[in-house]
Amino acid sequence: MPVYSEKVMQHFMNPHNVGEIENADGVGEIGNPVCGDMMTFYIKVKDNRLEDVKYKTFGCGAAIAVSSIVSDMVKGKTLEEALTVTPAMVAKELEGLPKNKLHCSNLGAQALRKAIKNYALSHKVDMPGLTDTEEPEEDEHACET
Amino acid sequence: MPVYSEKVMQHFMNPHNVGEIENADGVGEIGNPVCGDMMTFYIKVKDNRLEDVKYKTFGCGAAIAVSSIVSDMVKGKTLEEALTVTPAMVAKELEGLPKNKLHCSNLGAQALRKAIKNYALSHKVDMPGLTDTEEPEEDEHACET
Amino acid sequence: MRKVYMDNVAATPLWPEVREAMLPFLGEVFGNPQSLHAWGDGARDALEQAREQVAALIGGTAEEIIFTSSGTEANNMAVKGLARAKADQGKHIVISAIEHFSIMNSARTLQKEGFEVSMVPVDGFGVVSPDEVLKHVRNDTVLVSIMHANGEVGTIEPVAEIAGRLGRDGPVLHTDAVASSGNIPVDVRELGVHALSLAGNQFNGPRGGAALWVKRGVRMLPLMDGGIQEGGRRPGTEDVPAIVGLGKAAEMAATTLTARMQKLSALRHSLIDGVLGKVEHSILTGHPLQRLPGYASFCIKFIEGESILMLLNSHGIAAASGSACTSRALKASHVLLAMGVDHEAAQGSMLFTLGIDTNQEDVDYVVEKLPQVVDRLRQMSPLYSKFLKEQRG
Amino acid sequence: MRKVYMDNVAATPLWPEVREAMLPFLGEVFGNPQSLHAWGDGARDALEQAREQVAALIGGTAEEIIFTSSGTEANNMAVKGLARAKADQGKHIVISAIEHFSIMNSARTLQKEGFEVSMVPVDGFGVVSPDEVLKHVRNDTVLVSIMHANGEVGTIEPVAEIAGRLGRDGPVLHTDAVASSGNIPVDVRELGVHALSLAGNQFNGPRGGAALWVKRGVRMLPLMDGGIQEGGRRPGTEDVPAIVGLGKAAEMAATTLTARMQKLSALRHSLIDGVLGKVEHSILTGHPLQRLPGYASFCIKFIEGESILMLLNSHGIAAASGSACTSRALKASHVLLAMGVDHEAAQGSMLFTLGIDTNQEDVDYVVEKLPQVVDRLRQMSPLYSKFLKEQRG
Ligand SMILES: Cc1ncc(COP(=O)(O)O)c(C=O)c1O
Ligand SMILES: Cc1ncc(COP(=O)(O)O)c(C=O)c1O
Repeated sequence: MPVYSEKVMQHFMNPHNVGEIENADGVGEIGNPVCGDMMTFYIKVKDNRLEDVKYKTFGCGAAIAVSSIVSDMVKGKTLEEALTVTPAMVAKELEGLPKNKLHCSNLGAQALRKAIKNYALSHKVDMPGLTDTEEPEEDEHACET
Repeated sequence: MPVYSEKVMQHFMNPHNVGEIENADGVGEIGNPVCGDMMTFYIKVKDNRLEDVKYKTFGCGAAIAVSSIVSDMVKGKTLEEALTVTPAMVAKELEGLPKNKLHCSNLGAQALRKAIKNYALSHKVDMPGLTDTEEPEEDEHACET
Repeated sequence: MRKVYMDNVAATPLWPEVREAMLPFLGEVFGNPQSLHAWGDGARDALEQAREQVAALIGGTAEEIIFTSSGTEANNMAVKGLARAKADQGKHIVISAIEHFSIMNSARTLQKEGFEVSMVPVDGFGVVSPDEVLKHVRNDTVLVSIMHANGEVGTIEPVAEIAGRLGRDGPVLHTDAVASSGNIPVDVRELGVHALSLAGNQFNGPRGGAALWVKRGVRMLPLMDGGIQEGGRRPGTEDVPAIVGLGKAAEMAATTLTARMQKLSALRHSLIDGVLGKVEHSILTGHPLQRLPGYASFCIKFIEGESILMLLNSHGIAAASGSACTSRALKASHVLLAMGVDHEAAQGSMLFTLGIDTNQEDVDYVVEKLPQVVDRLRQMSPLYSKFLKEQRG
Repeated sequence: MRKVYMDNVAATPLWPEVREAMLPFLGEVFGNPQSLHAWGDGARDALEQAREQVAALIGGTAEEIIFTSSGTEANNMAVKGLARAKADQGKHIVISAIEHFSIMNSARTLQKEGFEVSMVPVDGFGVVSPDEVLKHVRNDTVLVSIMHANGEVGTIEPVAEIAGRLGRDGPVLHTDAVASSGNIPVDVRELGVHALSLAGNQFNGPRGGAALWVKRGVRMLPLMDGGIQEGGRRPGTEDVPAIVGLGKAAEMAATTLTARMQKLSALRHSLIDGVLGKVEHSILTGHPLQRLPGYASFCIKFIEGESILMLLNSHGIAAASGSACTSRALKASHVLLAMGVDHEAAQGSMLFTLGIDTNQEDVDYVVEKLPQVVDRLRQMSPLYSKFLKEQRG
């Protein structure tokens, strides 16, 4: 195994909230199969809260565990709270990630952010710092083909 | 051990004819301690025969075994017979020598030749091919300091 | 839980006989082969016996064997040492696009030294065609290095044909036979090569025991400088236990070769049939017939290799993958890409390498578990759901 | 017949604990540390534990350890890799006149690449003076390599002082601690070096397990090209059994160091006193005090080393010599010559290296047998008879 923490292994072996949400309020997709990792996050929003979060993930053990922990971390949170989740927080929550897998924690946070942005734009919700900015380019470490 | 034949080991462990001859009829010295090998051969000549042959040797196992076998090979022989001993014959008689020790067989034959020449010159014995020629330079492989 | 080890390309268990042969050299027989005393004698005799055994495996002579610490070292020594020794005659070398990194990156180092490197492409089965090799050879080509068998897909290359085409006056020909030696017949004279690398750990010998065979009379500069061991071509105190193990493994490999090849080919067929039959959207990689007996390699679409390996591991199964995520450098296998496999499919590459302990139950177990693992990962794969939607719609 | 092994510089017997630690890795725990499954996990854990153990022996950190196959490889990697990495800043390196061939000849290879090499002389005890080193350092000096202890006479060099004199902004400083590590205290921080070579087979660990410590942040080009093992700095499948043995030996060496040094120093004193007292016209070589605990080295006049070794062997005694005849190249030890020993005396060089199993009876036995051997050879030495005649006359 890559030197994954027990927490990573738990989430990999039993990922929470896997799936798609039909008629999701927001969808965020990030990554690229060419690079080895790809995540699609689905959110259901009610009263400015993430009522439901689901995802589908193609990728390594870390990518799957990151998706699972991110979904846990933000479910039930307000959108603003959810947006404060950083890659570092994700990695910490997983009790660390191997150095060459750190980019997976970026992907998780970015996919969620994209889903929220997608919701905000499609539901015409103004979210300063999100709807008025360009998304940063996708993390490049994942893909050096 | 260097990969010495049993015959070499026998002669090394029990070298024949070691010693000096007082008032030798001929003495031949070859080699150089700087190079690691040095032999002095002493001969006693009677009726053109090598009545006695002795030597002292400084050097490796092969040098000592070569001295011993050469003394065996020529003792009792006529001077002319003794001069026909070649390094190849010496090596063969010893059941072979490691490649990097072959120069020792040259030293043995050369030291004996020198002793016979020394005898011939000092006793004014004409030996064509020996007393009328320069000695070849000492074998150089022994010494590449 | 059942334990099924199918990663013999990464590591092989020692033959019990090899282990037995090595043990005295970790005990009383600890001398240095260069020493002038009884302890040295014991070590030297063992070293020279191993040299004979290795030479016998590949049809060379003992004096032509140089012991090294690994296949990587043998390959570095060959590529750099053979090319540098001829640098005055030309500065061009030819390798294939699917060589091991130890060849690829050695070539890259030569490039920095002013050599030009031509890379021969392969076909979809990973085969290097002799015609293609010939096309790349020039007047100033001093070295051609084409592997004997590939370690990622198992394809066996037509090295003897290449040698024939290069001819007597052609450039020096080296072959990396690390994956093949001990596993299929390897004969340096039949192959017609000038140098050949092999490693004991690919045929149930120990790590640390590998060798480069260099044909008598072929000049090579050493990779390391030091004392006079291995005739000055590979200095450093000889790793006698490992070399003894390599020698014994060579002997074992030679005597068991035919039976082992038959057994492994049959098991491999069974595994390939099982996987292709039970796992939809999976393909065999490498040549269907010209392949190492124990190599079963696939690309499994819509999912990624590391997660497959992790779930297989949870079922007690060991295998390997050439996906980007399983490599430290996060790059998909250059071998698969050179064969024309697309990046996405390469992520789902799986390599099962069967070994001396593999049996039919192991194969059946993998054929049972792999589809479950694939299903589970496809259930969470966004690529798979897209594919299904596209199919439906 | 009694068997007395006093050639620990050439080979050391494994500590039984080291052997025990290695055995599982020749058996069930055969995985490849890079593999993504349980077999790989076992191997990787062992590898990383060994890294910690080796780091602990020399006061480094685990990430700074690069495993190699031999002291020779570590030295090649250091000299070539460190100098080449700085070639753009200068092409001058400094070594001492008594370095091991793996350093000497690596420097010669650099010379062919356009580097200049300065050789620092030593004094009659084989000591490299810091002043002399400083004299040779120039603005374009990129590497200084001075051994920690010499393997032929046991002299310990003032490496910490040299480091101090070179200062913080000086060139990269490497030390070959192959002979010293595990045998005397070695602490990379106290020594103040940037890189250090060590080898397990010098302290009752296995062949095939050696290491180069490179201080964090110091750049070095690799010697071999290949995969990603050892962070890409030393590719090739890791020799896990040997590395595990090296780790355990490092641990054993650390815990037994003080007691071992005391015991060996006492035995060595006894041997030196015995030999010098009983063998006329013999001298001690190397430094009388600043020497490795188990090293007793002499020149015995009028006779030659190989024949001494052969006769000692017939009494069951194993030792070594630096005579021309004992070397394949037929050259007398460059170390002795650099110390000012004349060629003739160098032919009679003898090195007894005591080890963990040596006891007082062994020493007594050597002190009894050596004079007999010397006498016998002097009886047939033309040099000795000349000497006697000159003395008389
Ligand atoms: C074809 C080939 N060459 C070279 C090597 C390198 O061998 P090692 O890692 O033992 O140095 C391998 C390893 O699997 C291989 O498959
Ligand atoms: C000081 C020193 N450096 C390097 C070496 C080389 O070690 P190895 O032959 O194990 O590669 C030795 C061997 O005795 C040595 O004494």
